[in-house]
Amino acid sequence: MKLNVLLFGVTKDIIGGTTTSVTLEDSSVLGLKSKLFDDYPKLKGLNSLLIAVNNEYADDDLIIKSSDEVAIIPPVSGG
Amino acid sequence: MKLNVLLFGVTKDIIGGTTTSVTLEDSSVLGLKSKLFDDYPKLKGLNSLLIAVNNEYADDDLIIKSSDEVAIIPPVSGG
Amino acid sequence: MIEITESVLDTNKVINSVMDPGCGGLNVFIGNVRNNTKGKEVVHLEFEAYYEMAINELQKIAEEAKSEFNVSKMAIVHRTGKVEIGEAAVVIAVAAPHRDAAFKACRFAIDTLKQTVPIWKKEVFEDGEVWVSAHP
Amino acid sequence: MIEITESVLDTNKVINSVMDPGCGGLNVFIGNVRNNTKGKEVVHLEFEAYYEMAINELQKIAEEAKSEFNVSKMAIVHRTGKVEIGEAAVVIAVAAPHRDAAFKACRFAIDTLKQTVPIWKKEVFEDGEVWVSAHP
Repeated sequence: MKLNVLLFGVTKDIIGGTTTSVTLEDSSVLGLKSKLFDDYPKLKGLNSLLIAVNNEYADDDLIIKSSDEVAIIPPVSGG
Repeated sequence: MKLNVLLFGVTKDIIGGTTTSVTLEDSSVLGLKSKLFDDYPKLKGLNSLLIAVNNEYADDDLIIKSSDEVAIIPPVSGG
Repeated sequence: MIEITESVLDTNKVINSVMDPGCGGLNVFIGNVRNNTKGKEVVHLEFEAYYEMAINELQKIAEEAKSEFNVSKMAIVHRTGKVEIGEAAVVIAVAAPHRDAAFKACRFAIDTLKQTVPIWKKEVFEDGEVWVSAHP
Repeated sequence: MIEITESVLDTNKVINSVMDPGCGGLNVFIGNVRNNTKGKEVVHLEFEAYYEMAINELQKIAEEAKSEFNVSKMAIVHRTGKVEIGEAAVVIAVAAPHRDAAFKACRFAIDTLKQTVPIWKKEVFEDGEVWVSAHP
């Protein structure tokens, strides 16, 4: 499955751009994270890395559909 | 000693007016309180009754001078 | 800014008085006049202060807050006279480098104010009036 | 009032949005941009939000605050884009019948916001910039 993923904060600098295209064999959230860590090892240096699916934080075992809005959420720092 | 005492809140209603004149034999703060409770028994029904001397809360054993500014402080309820 | 006034309180002015470029956290408490007390409808409130002593006690609160907590600036203004429903009776603003101190100092200030500052509140109802907290 | 905006925050408007004649206690938190972080001079900040999700998460905070504490109204506004020293990045206002709930709900809101809401802060220094909290 080919997925377009939204990027924010420091992940824009690490991956480049405001979105990135990822081709997944394992289309679970965990599969997406593993692929991202493989492709961009610098992501492993972050304090945390969460995935949001359709504007909600997603558990590792959630299966992503190609129609979902998917975003990488690096450590938040609002306020 | 004759003393002029400032009145606030509910003590204005109990004693009447915004000041009252008190003649003291025992010029300690405790002496003043005793005299007030004798003259105006309704004061005993208040949650508390403190005396301020020169804009500071005064202990019972403080001796009042005739030049001091003395006030009766019923339970405060600001805020 | 420590003030007791008969005028309507200007919250913005109080907040601006503690603004400080070194402070990341501001906490503000506004004590408003409620339309009821224990379910009984309130028409308005009247506040009376022993002015000089109340100013003294407010200054003590601000000084103690600054020495107890890591706060930079504190402002306390209290209204006297007739105060209508929904109007502010008291505004406290605290600026601190970090938010924890701002919250704690603001809470300390309003709690202490209610215990020590010689200001008295009279609740006026349709059928009478009562000095708050005077009697058990 | 739940809002994320690039405009300068209007504290008064946020406070007024929670005003309620049944509420005696209002607590307000203002998070301002400090001129330094760990002693290093900050030029300005830049905030970025994942807008739709951030609004969702802010709404969750307001709903949870209302169900956890006895509060009537809560407003949260957060700024995005470039924010100068001394300007507010976030304003939270809470109205409650009694002050204890107002203080607790406001503290809960800012603490939770900092943990869950997808907003990112970049500190800009004279010699570089850094996404706050990204790295250990």
